[in-house]
Amino acid sequence: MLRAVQLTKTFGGLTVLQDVSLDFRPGEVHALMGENGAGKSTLMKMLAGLHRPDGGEIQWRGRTVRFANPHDALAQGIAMVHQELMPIPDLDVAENLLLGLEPVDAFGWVDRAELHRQARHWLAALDTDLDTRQPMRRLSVAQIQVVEIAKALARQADVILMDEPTAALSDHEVAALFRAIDGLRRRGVAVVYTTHKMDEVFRLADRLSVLRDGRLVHTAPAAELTPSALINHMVGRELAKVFPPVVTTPGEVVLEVRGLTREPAYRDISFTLRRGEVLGLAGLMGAGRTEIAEALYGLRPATAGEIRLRDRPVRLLSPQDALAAGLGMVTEDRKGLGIIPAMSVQHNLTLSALARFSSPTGIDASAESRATAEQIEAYAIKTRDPGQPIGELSGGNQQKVLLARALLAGPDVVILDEPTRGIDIGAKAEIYALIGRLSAAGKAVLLISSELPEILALTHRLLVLRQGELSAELDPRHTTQEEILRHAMPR
Amino acid sequence: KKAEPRKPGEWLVGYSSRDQSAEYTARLGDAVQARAKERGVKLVFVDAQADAQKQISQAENFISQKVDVIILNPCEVEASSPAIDRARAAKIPVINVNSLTKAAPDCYVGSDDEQAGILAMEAIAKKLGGQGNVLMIHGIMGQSAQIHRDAGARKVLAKYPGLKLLDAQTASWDRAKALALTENWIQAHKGKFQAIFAHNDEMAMGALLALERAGLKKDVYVIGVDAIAQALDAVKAGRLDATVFQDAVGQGRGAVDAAILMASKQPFEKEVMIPFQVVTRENVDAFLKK
Amino acid sequence: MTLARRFILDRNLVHRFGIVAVLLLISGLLAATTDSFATASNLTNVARQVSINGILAVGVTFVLLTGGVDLSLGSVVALSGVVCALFAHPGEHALLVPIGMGLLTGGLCGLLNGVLVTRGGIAPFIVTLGMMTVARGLALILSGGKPVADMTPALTDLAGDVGPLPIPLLCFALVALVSWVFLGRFRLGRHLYAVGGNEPAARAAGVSVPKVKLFAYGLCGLLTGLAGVVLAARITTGQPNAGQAYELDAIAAVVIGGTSLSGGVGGVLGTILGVLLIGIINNGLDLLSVSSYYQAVIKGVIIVGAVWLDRRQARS
Amino acid sequence: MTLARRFILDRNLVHRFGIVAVLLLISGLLAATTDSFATASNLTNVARQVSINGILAVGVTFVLLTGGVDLSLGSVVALSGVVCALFAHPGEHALLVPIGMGLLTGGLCGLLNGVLVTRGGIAPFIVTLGMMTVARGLALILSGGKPVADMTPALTDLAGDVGPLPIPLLCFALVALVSWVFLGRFRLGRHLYAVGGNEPAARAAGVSVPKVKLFAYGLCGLLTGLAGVVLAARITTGQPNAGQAYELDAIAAVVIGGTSLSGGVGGVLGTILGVLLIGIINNGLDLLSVSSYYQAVIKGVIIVGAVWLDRRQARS
Ligand SMILES: Nc1ncnc2c1ncn2[C@@H]1O[C@H](COP(=O)(O)OP(=O)(O)OP(=O)(O)O)[C@@H](O)[C@H]1O
Ligand SMILES: Nc1ncnc2c1ncn2[C@@H]1O[C@H](COP(=O)(O)OP(=O)(O)OP(=O)(O)O)[C@@H](O)[C@H]1O
Ligand SMILES: [Mg+2]
Ligand SMILES: [Mg+2]
Repeated sequence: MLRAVQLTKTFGGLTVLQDVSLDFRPGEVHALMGENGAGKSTLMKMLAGLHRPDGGEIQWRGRTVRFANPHDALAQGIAMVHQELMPIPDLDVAENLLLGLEPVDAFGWVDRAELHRQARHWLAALDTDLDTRQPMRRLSVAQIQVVEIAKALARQADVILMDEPTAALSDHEVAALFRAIDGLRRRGVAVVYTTHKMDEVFRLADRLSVLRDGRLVHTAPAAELTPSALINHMVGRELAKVFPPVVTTPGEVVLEVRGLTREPAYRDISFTLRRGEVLGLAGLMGAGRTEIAEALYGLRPATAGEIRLRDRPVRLLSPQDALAAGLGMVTEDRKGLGIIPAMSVQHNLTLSALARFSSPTGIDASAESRATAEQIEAYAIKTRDPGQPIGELSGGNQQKVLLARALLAGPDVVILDEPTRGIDIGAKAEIYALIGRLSAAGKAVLLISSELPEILALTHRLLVLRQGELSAELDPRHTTQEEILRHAMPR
Repeated sequence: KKAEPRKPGEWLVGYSSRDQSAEYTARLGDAVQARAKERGVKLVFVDAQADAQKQISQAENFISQKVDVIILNPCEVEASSPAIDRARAAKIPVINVNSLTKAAPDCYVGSDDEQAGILAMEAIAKKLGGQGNVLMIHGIMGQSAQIHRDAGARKVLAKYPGLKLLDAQTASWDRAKALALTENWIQAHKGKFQAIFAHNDEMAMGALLALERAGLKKDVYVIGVDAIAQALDAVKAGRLDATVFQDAVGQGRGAVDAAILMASKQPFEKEVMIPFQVVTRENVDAFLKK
Repeated sequence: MTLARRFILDRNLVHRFGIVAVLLLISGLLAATTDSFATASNLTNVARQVSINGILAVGVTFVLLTGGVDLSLGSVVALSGVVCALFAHPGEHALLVPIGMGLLTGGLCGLLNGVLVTRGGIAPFIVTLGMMTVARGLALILSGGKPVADMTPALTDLAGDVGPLPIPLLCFALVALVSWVFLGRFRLGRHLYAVGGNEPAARAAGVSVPKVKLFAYGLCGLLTGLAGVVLAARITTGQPNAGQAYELDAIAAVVIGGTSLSGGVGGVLGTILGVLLIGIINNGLDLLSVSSYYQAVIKGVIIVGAVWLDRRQARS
Repeated sequence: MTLARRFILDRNLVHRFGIVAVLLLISGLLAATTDSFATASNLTNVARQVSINGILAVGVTFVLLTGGVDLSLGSVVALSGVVCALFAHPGEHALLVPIGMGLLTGGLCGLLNGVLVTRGGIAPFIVTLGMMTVARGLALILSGGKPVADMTPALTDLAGDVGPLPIPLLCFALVALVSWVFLGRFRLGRHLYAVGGNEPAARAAGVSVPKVKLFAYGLCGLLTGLAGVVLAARITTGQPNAGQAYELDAIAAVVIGGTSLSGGVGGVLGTILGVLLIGIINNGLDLLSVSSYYQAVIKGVIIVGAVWLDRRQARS
């Protein structure tokens, strides 16, 4: 019912999508796969009226259509869940969710009671229960993501484009989302779905299409593809074993946390982190993982408790303090606490390590660009040139730049909050390998992730967080996802 | 300071200044305050900051403060009139000082801005023997002083066919703007103009500086209005050719004295004219003393 | 009930108490130190004096909520006043003509601002700065640089009172009330917040951003025109040099009231408080006959101090 | 090479060509229609006249890059000028005293702005609006409302020329050059862009946001003080009411030059172009002896038009 014909898109001379033709059928979940920067979001944005095609056309129910803006697309019944979260911070949850669909009464007044009733209804459809009256800014990234999905459902569109909807979700919400999608499928809605999580694809998709470097390289019913075959199409080569073996044996304690507390998010958190050790922090959304990480990194200091680095108590009141003390972090909120969109890739990448390139005579430009070139190489960052604004990069590539930024500052302790969120498996493999190298290099890593397989495979030890309290310390070699979830589930 | 009940003889007078950040009106204000002190009058002194709307508000405030007399230093001819109407409606006598309004006050102490324009342009005509090109620097467009000084000047220009107005631009009473404007005129009309009339001394000083820096002063006659201290010094030093004196102190005293007569229900003159006078090197010393 | 809910939902009111406190404090001081402040006649004065700034402030609230700004208020007030006066000579036109022309002038200026911002994609600061000088120039051209006098009493009476209440105040009150309901209760009103809060998000959700902005600038212009008419009536002339820097007082009032210059947060209730604060400071300092030099200093300090107090307890 | 790279990295220069075009166009027209524009003496003249706005514009560029704004420029110019003049009476102090006091005054005002913005967490618009009235008041108090005259020639000569070049121009050129290098080549300069581009992210990346902002406002204040001294020297007095609305011309120049008011984008090179454009318009319209009324209209139209052209071809 929706057909892309020879769609082409170029940005600043760089062709990011070329002659892509696909059709999307009612009641079918169509998964778009591809590495970071392959063009998935770009394709979806064109279908949703955010970008104008530079070539080719879009056919809707047999007729050629041109969408001047998302409004047109929505009017036709095409809704989209965007990869980058778009909350309106000071409107409440209900107003965000039903923006543009506000129910009005006879006088044209917005009917608040009805507004909140509908909002709760759509959230319930995702098995989530939020106070719809609280302003959006209060929500955690995961909660925002849920609202964004509900927003698309509320459009009751015939086609829903979902660009990495589960990137910020933990298993509980993911399950709910899948049930919702099955519902849509039954109601004959066409779902276009992008993700970097293999298991999801095969759980959901009826049809799979693979983009590589802006071209459509393969499209087939999901049943006809094996994961390895799929990866093959995406990466264009055999992938080495995804998870590196955990080899290094932890050394002496670098970081020690005692009774860290910040109501209401978390309380009485104590643990140690050793040189060369990878410590996992698992938990459901809103459990407090990010807030603990932010406390360690000085972003939102705890109200009580002690942090000791190398046996010395430290007061970390700002990221500056943390970096100076040898603590680095990659935040979960890429857009809000990560990239500086208008700045070039180079300037973003070297921001935390500028001191190294600075002298009384200023920044050593050549040294800086050399370092940048190396990093772009090392992380296989897809960018036109180091001067390109990072805001123009694909989500995954932005994430890689941020990783490079944190590590370029050369910290001993690295906190990674959802580091592989929105990253393709190729890059994931790279990052897993990198984590391995970090621990081998004697760095201490605190890994927060909602992807349990990842946490299980990469960590030496595993802490589980339940509603802001440590509920268990597990040995990843002798535990299961089920056990982790049992400790994570609120009771 | 909880206002104590007014003793007979100690009158409460409201004064609304046009703009205390302009030198002439600031001096007028000082004179009013000084005189009020001398005569033991309590003064409510406010500044309309060149906004007629604000001035009306201040008249309204005076009324609710139950002052005995209002002295108005009007911002505008028409726009300040409602202030007077309001006061009279409240049976409070009003004195205009320094400039006129459409609505007639009970008493006027001051001078006629048109006269300033006439005197200045006449001085130029005399100096140039009725032959030559003149440039005029306006105050803020639309303000009564600018309008009337312009009108006066043009009356004289009409009388002398040989006297040509080469160009007229505003410098908004501002010295720096007048300086830049004159610099540009020097570029555009170099050697083609023999006199500059600036609507106030601030701008005259600006023009003077531009001419001096271009080494052209000797060829150009410059005259301003107000006789502010610096202008008088410049005249004395033979830098500025002339300025038109208006008597801030005289106006201030006159206004306060009239106010007291009114308040004490004694007879008073309905119009105290304090004429402008042209100040040149010859008579400047007399004014420097004031 | 609905009223109560509005208060809760007007997000900024929850932490406007800082301003309220300052407002009460200052009023208290003035009532104690002067015998004229707390009189009925003076309070009517204050009401009358805040009306024009109030109408402007409410208008520009809409623009600021979208994350824009309007620097042309003062000049457009002058222009609309002049146009109004030109049509207000006795016995020439029906009363509605000068009023209508004044509003129309303001509205058109506002719409032009809106078009240049949306279609032209030019920063509001630049667009409205341009309009500021252009409108001033037009006011001078149309009036020949001289005040346009001789307005029919029918119009100038509009600056008077009905019963105890000044008509300008009634205009302000009506404008404020309608705007308040509109912003809180109507879709377009909510969309203003959405656009100001996160423009791409609003666009992605199918909100027509240009329409919303055009509306905001147009309405602001219309209200500026109204302010121009009220001013002309009050000073019984179309004054081409009137309204100098009025935009600053108006925007200050809005920001004091808690509306963010980056848009998306705030509302009319806060704006009213801001307008009152500025109005009472001006009135009080004149009553105390504080030298205008010190007035400037005091006024600046109070405004910054008030906002500081307000934000501080808003954070805590 | 480094230069080339700087040009590339100075993101705004890439699409400043629109302004350059307008600049050349207007200059061409003026050269053709007047015989005085293209003369050496007039160009020196323009240079002299743009210097003060130029220094202010460069200063406020730093503030705008952090996403802030400074409305107090004009008043602080007046205040610094008055202070400078008070210390400049012949034979009282060494030449450096009045200059130093002028700079100090400006710098302190700027720092105070910075402190209120960072520690106080008050919107820059309000802080600097407050400073605008406070500084104006102080200037009037210190000068008693009358120009502070009788300045030593040693100081007023600083408005003169060395060889063919006006000293004010040299100040402007030096300030611009240093700022340009600083923004492009130094860590703190880079941090300014980061803070303006995404403040929370900059903080998370280890940038000390308060330090950066304090620096920006302080430096802007210092340069404003310099402008005040230059102005006082030029008009040979400390004028308490000088500098009215200078902030608007300065900010306009910066925005015309492509620096975004929301911060993070722009730079000094664009600002210089903006300053030149405004200066040449003012000069040209006087040379053509266009009526003041129409000057306002034309100026507004050209500025908006220039930015529109510029942004349009920047998009394409
Ligand atoms: N606005 C833009 N301007 C310039 N280039 C862009 C813009 N948006 C995307 N690109 C480029 O287009 C390419 C495809 O981006 P896109 O976001 O579609 O990738 P993607 O498949 O969604 O990757 P990911 O899985 O990381 O989200 C990338 O190389 C990106 O740099
Ligand atoms: N900026 C914020 N302001 C107020 N509350 C917040 C904020 N961010 C998170 N919270 C709340 O703090 C709690 C912990 O949030 P946090 O983001 O740390 O959860 P988490 O364990 O990191 O889960 P995830 O990272 O998957 O969202 C949640 O209740 C969340 O709503
Ligand atoms: Mg994507
Ligand atoms: Mg988290």
